[in-house]
Amino acid sequence: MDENVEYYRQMLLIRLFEQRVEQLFTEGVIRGTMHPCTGQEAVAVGVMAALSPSDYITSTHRGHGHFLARGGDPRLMMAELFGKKTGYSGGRGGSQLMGDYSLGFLGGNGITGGSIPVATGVGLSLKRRQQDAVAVCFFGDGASNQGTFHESLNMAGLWDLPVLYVCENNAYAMSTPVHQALSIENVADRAGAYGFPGVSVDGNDVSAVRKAVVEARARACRGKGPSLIECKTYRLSGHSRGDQRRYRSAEEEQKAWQQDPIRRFREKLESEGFMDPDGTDQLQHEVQQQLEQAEQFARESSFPDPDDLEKGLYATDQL
Amino acid sequence: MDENVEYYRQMLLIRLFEQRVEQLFTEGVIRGTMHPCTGQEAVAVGVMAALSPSDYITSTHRGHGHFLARGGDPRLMMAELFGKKTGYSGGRGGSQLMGDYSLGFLGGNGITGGSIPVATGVGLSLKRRQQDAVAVCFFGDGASNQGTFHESLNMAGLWDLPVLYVCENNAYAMSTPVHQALSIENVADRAGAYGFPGVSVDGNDVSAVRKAVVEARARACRGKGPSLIECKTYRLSGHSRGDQRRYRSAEEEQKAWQQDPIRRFREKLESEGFMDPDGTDQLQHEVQQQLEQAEQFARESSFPDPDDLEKGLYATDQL
Amino acid sequence: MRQISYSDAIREALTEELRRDEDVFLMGEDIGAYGGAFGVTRGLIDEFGAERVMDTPISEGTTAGAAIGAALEGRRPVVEFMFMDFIALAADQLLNQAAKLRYVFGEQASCPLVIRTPTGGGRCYGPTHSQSLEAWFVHVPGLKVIAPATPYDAKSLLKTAVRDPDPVLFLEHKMLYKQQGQVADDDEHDDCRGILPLGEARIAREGQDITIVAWSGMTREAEKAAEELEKSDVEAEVVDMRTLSPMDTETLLASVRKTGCVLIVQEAPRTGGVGGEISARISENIYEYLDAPVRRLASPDVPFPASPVLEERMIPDKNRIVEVAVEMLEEGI
Amino acid sequence: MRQISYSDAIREALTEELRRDEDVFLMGEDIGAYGGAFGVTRGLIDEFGAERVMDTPISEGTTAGAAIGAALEGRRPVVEFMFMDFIALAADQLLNQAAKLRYVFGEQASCPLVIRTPTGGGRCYGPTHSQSLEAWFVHVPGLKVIAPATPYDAKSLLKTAVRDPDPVLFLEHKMLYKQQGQVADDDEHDDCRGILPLGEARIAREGQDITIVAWSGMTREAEKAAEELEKSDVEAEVVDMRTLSPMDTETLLASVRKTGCVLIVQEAPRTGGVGGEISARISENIYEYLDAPVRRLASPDVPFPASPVLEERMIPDKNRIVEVAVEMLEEGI
Ligand SMILES: Cc1ncc(C[n+]2csc(CCOP(=O)(O)OP(=O)(O)O)c2C)c(N)n1
Ligand SMILES: Cc1ncc(C[n+]2csc(CCOP(=O)(O)OP(=O)(O)O)c2C)c(N)n1
Ligand SMILES: [Mg+2]
Ligand SMILES: [Mg+2]
Repeated sequence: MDENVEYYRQMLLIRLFEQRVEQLFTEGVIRGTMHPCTGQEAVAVGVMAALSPSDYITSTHRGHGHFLARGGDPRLMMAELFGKKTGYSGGRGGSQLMGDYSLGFLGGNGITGGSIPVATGVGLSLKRRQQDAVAVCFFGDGASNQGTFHESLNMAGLWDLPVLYVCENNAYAMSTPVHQALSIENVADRAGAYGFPGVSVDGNDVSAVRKAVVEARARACRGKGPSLIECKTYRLSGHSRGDQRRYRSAEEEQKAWQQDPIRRFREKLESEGFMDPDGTDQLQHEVQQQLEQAEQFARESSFPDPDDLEKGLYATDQL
Repeated sequence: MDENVEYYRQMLLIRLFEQRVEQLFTEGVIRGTMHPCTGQEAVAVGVMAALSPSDYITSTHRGHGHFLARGGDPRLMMAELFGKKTGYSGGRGGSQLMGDYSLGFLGGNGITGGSIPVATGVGLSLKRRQQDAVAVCFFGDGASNQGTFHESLNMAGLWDLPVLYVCENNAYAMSTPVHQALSIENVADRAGAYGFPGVSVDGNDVSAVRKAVVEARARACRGKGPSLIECKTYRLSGHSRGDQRRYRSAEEEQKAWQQDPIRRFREKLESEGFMDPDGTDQLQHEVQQQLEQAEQFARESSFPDPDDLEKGLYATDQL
Repeated sequence: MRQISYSDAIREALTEELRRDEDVFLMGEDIGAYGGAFGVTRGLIDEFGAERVMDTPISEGTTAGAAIGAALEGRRPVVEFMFMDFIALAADQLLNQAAKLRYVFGEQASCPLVIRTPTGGGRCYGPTHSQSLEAWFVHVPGLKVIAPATPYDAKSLLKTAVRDPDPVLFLEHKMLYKQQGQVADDDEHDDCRGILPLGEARIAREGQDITIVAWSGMTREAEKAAEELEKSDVEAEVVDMRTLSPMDTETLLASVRKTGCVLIVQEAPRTGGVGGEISARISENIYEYLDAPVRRLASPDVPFPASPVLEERMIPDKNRIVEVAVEMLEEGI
Repeated sequence: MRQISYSDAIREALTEELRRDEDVFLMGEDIGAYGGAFGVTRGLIDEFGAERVMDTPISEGTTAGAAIGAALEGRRPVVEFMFMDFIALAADQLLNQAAKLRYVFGEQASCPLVIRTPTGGGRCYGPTHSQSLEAWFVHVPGLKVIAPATPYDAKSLLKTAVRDPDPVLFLEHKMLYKQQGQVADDDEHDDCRGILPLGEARIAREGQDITIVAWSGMTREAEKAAEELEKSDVEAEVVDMRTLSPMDTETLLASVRKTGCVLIVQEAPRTGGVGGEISARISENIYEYLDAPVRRLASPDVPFPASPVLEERMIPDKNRIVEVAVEMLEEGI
């Protein structure tokens, strides 16, 4: 199978996962909150396509896509969302806090900008090991205004750390348009302040994203240090469940839907002959089935035992 | 009297103040710690020469020079260092925490980078008042690596705040040479990341500093927003009392003394006929007398009453 | 008096103070068009404009610091942090700047700053969106800490906080936002109508058998527990601390003197919480009045889990309060 | 055993652990050539090089976060913050990242991180260089907090901390750095020589009349007070908590059961300090053994002033401890 078809499958998986999860929230089946990455699938898939198994990833509050693209198991993710014992964090973390260290996926983060220093530290450690590995740090346009961004990029630039700072500029931080929070045009243009390259790419184009990350990764592995990669995309969904999106117009959203990375990619693949409509439908069906199984797994799993609430805080007291 | 002679007098006052204070620490007369600004006098004097009485200033741990140049009373400053009741903070603040709001001087700061947001907020407030006034924020090269620098400059750039960010790049943060902490050549080059101008000037040249600040101030008052002004200078003294300066060579220091801003300025003034050696000696004598009086005032002042220790925490409970 | 919700009460307080004093303005993430994550500031931007209802970048540390600067220049900023969990990013500015200014620089340094932020669990938001960190700030001399439990107190105390010349932390519990209750009306002719002083606890319910001490979200559970206890002829007195700093030890002690028995209910993890301070103060002052040891009911010492079954076990509730109270009374007698 | 200073003891612990385990490394401001503000790491860069004794930019938040990342990747970072006052800048990373990782992500997320930092007053360093903020971190489940009072404990507990699989805050009191005392020698054949477990309090001095509870810098004052009290035939038992989290309640209670009388001495401002937690635990558990109310001696609720006369009044000392102890014993009888 062509790798592009695999990318398409992953993007579809992410899209349908998020839609189903939003639905389950609306129905009250899942509690808490979640931040769908609808519209941003090409970033997650494009980045992961460029990485090796030895790499590390830190994610954000909007991390389901990153995790799925890195190989996260939809069943365990769904179970986590359901608050079940079989979930990635045994139900303790919920949407924002799940990870799988065996995949190098260090998890999402509830603190905007909170994972930027952590990824930087992973890079610091990797550099000393002189391995062929990088740390990849996802964060949003909004997060780029946190102090941790500055401190981290300065350290990474100073010490030539193998860290790829991947900014998903999805046009908003919650309700705040990028340019009501960012004092310059592009996040990528801030890389100059740290002495390493920054690029802006079309975040709705999986190949463009992949290419930029491949280059940055190679550079880092040659000991040349970090890169900042800004992926310009658009959050097609609300910020989190319940977001009425009063801060933007229907027209704006309609225009954005025309850039829907999944439709764009399907059209491209079909027009270039990599897929045909039957194949696409078949793929969609398979993904849907996978998600149904994931949901069933989550539904049938049991809740954690409340008596275990106090376990597992320290290594000496394992859950 | 020519304004340059006045600048010279101020620089001399700062230099001799710091030297005397260091001496008093060594003798054990003053306790705690202090950070002399020896060698950086031209920055303090050059900046203040460009300001108006309506402006606000936030200072740092190395703030005696700023305060003196803004018109701080050496007697009350000395008394504060002695921990006396007559000191600017009644003995509570010590070297790092004294200020005079009637001079717009909001005080030093014990937290590296701590005053950058505060100055930004003063600018925010001034902008709304639409007054002909700016906030001037002093900080060091080391402080420019704190997250607050980034967050503050972003906000100031975003909202076009009348704030002048004055970085005193004195080649070291404690023992750390600038380029072991800063990932690029000049702090000023970081201004581009926030969409406003940054300049590097010779911080040992009082006129160059003054000129840069005059321009930046005019720009801010025209509503054009902030500027970043990096003043390249050198801390001729140790970081704080007790610093053995093992991290740098005697040769390096000797070279730096050749750039001593006070000697340079005196030579210039004398060669241009603004001062003659007799006049300089006379000035020095006057300053020395002023400092002796300040010291006497401090010595003769009484300590704060320990019974007042718990007073003045809230407005309802005045000291 | 009108019945409105806790969040409406907060919005009313903000509205009235914004109208009353031009120097008052709001800063926070998504407080404008979005109206804040919990809708508290919804609509305010329409009346007061973006200059006085300012959306900020996601920069909690500098937002706090900028508010301090504005306050020093004579404004009265009211900052919203979206969740109290994020206040740690502003901890330095609150601890090392705001709290120390007046004590050090004297009367010239007035810092009339309010930080509003939602606290607490109960909504399955997980480890980084459920915390109640009041204990940190109660331990910072120079900050005042308010944690109201009713719409009336929320409105009245927020108005007081905005007018206070010192930095105030105003804690809003997420589970209370929809709570209905009466509030004081604004009065054109009486600027101080409905204003409450800081630092006075409230007897939420009178009783003589046991004192239950609570604040913020736990007050409601304590009141429900008291109702339940009444069925078994136990008259519990509920003391709602309201202001945690400065702390109204007098009201607290008066109640315990009467009942001789006290249970402190705290939502934050047990160790190092404000409950310990309250317990210590009672012991120190009226040890001889105690018929039973002071007890604390609190969340266990772990992060707040997201799963509903775990979160439910985590947070003290009516039933647990009743249980412990009964146990105490049985032992005490 | 050899006599060395508290700061030498810490340097020895670091040296031995750096030698023992390649994954151990140090990060901090000016810890290399300068040797740290208090000289604790002096010389280490010569033996271990700049890769393992890393000077960092002044970026406390990211330094903590980077250490967390390195720890997750399998290293054992030991961070120095120059003064504990600055830890507020890293509070978010400690509270919302380090402390929660294992509880949430499970065994896969091991974060063996040590933060070392000097605390306390006594040197006229003023409001932002004198604070003892242990109470904040004792209230954070998932962090361990150590506050040794002797060179022996400093060395032994720091070694334990470096080997601990969880994040540990290691508090060094500035006034103790020059304090001399015995330490355990390193032993090629016994890797665990002189290693102490975390979470065990120490009876610094035995006695049966009154228990004085202290930690860090206050332990010395408590011991001096006990010596003084001996002159008036009062036998005070001094309990040095050593580890504040997890807290050794057992040792504490055993002592109070014996003496029936307890004075807690805390350097941090009174309200919301760890003393409240200790007091509450005693009341809850062995109320019936108490002959007198539990009392706390602490700094008043204000920032640390710089002036020597004010700082001297601020911090509890031997004389004040003796005074209160005598008062308690007189009342108690
Ligand atoms: C420190 C902190 N501040 C605020 C929030 C609340 N919050 C969660 S996501 C978000 C917006 C983040 O914007 P961006 O970084 O652009 O990411 P996006 O949501 O667009 O993916 C905000 C404000 C948070 N979780 N943490
Ligand atoms: C948050 C914080 N970190 C560290 C320190 C300790 N410290 C005081 S001054 C200083 C160096 C500051 O360097 P720089 O900003 O270049 O100013 P300079 O001392 O050179 O004037 C350090 C590390 C501090 N006071 N606050
Ligand atoms: Mg965004
Ligand atoms: Mg410097």
